[in-house]
Amino acid sequence: MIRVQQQDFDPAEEYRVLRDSGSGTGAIATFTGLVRDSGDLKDVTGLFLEHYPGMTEQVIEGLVHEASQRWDVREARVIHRVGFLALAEQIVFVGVCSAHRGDAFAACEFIMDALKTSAPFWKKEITGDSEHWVEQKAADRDRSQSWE
Amino acid sequence: MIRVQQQDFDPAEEYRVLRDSGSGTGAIATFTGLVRDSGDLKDVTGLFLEHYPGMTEQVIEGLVHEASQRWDVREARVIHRVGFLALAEQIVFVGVCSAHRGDAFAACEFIMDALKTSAPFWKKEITGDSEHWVEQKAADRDRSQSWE
Amino acid sequence: MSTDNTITVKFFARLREELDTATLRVEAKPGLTAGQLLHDLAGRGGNWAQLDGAQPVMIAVNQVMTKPEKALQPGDEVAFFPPVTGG
Amino acid sequence: MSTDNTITVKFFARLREELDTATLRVEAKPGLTAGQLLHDLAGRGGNWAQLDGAQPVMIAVNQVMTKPEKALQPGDEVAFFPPVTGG
Repeated sequence: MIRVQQQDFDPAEEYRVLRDSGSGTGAIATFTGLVRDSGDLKDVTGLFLEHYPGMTEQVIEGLVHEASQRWDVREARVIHRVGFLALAEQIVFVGVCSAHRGDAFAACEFIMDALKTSAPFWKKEITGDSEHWVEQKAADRDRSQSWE
Repeated sequence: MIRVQQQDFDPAEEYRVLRDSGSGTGAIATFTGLVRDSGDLKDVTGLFLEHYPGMTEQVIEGLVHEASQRWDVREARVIHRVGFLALAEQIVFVGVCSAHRGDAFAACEFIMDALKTSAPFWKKEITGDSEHWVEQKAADRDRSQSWE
Repeated sequence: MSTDNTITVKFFARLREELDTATLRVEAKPGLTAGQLLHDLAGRGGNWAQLDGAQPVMIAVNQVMTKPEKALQPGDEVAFFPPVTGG
Repeated sequence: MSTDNTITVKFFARLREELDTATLRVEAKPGLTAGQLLHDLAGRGGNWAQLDGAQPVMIAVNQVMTKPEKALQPGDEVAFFPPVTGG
């Protein structure tokens, strides 16, 4: 399940679906990203998130598919918000359920890392009086390449 | 926050606390373990979980402390249930919030892996007509040692 | 995607803003590659000049990431954008 | 923990069941180590004999994991248990 949407999401609801994915599920790993006040600018009040409709969903589908081939993945749920998001708002959710704990962690982290470097989303940081497109961080590229 | 208890827990409530841990929080990683039907015995109907009161809490405190020294950890919440648990019930929750995604994932996985090999809990698998103490798996020892 | 002899070009994020262009159409000349198209657009000068290597530009053709050598066909959708920063 | 001249010994999980004992008290003899206490208890024979190496036994003294060489003091709480399997 992949969703790109403006509205907020409820991780509790996603967890419930993951938990109901069958009796073989022994492990559920989730990740949620929040808008944080320490980006490239100081005094960030929010973000604007742009995406490439259509391509975004395809790329994430591909990442989930790749994760499912590398690890035991019973179900994966990915939600990414777009548009204006205020400080402390939820941006992204990745949840994976698996038979085993190692697979759940690895698949969840892989999807999240790869999403940051290959899914067509762009963040603009907004402060009281300015805005500024975020540059891709070398650390993110490295984290994603470490999975290859 | 560490709790060892018989009663069930609500990951959504833990998530809310983690999310409210301050404006520097950009990443929340959680793990939940469930009773699964494919342990050492077939047709498992549930588990009995025993622990060493007092020592258990101390060991988990130590793991959270160690994680906090190795990674940025704003808050960590660990809950482990004891007593009889039926198939598909929740056993354990580990949730970590951090400024950064890599730290949240690493600290959450480290606490969970180390808990499995060093916190004094013991699982007995129960089927329709028998019960059987679970043996420690070499894979769990190895996963925990990989953090050293 | 169109079925006539054109290619749809899309820009996103900083490029969309600085070029003041979300979408444009160009003729699908035989042998045109994505990299050549980028070079042609840079030739417009002004803010367009940055397309010629001043900043990294990612390329997708029909919504799949690709290299500049990729040959373009009539009806293709080509997108140019900065390195992604989601998540 | 007691303040008299005894050591409290606890067993958990499979050991607790097979020895049919959750807690017992032993005298705190000078120089007694956790490993020697384990060996002494194994000398009781029957199911107790397994404490002498047939199965791995973990040792905690005053709720901290320790090695068999650990010297015991009056009032200590010693626990013997199988490798842990929680989580």
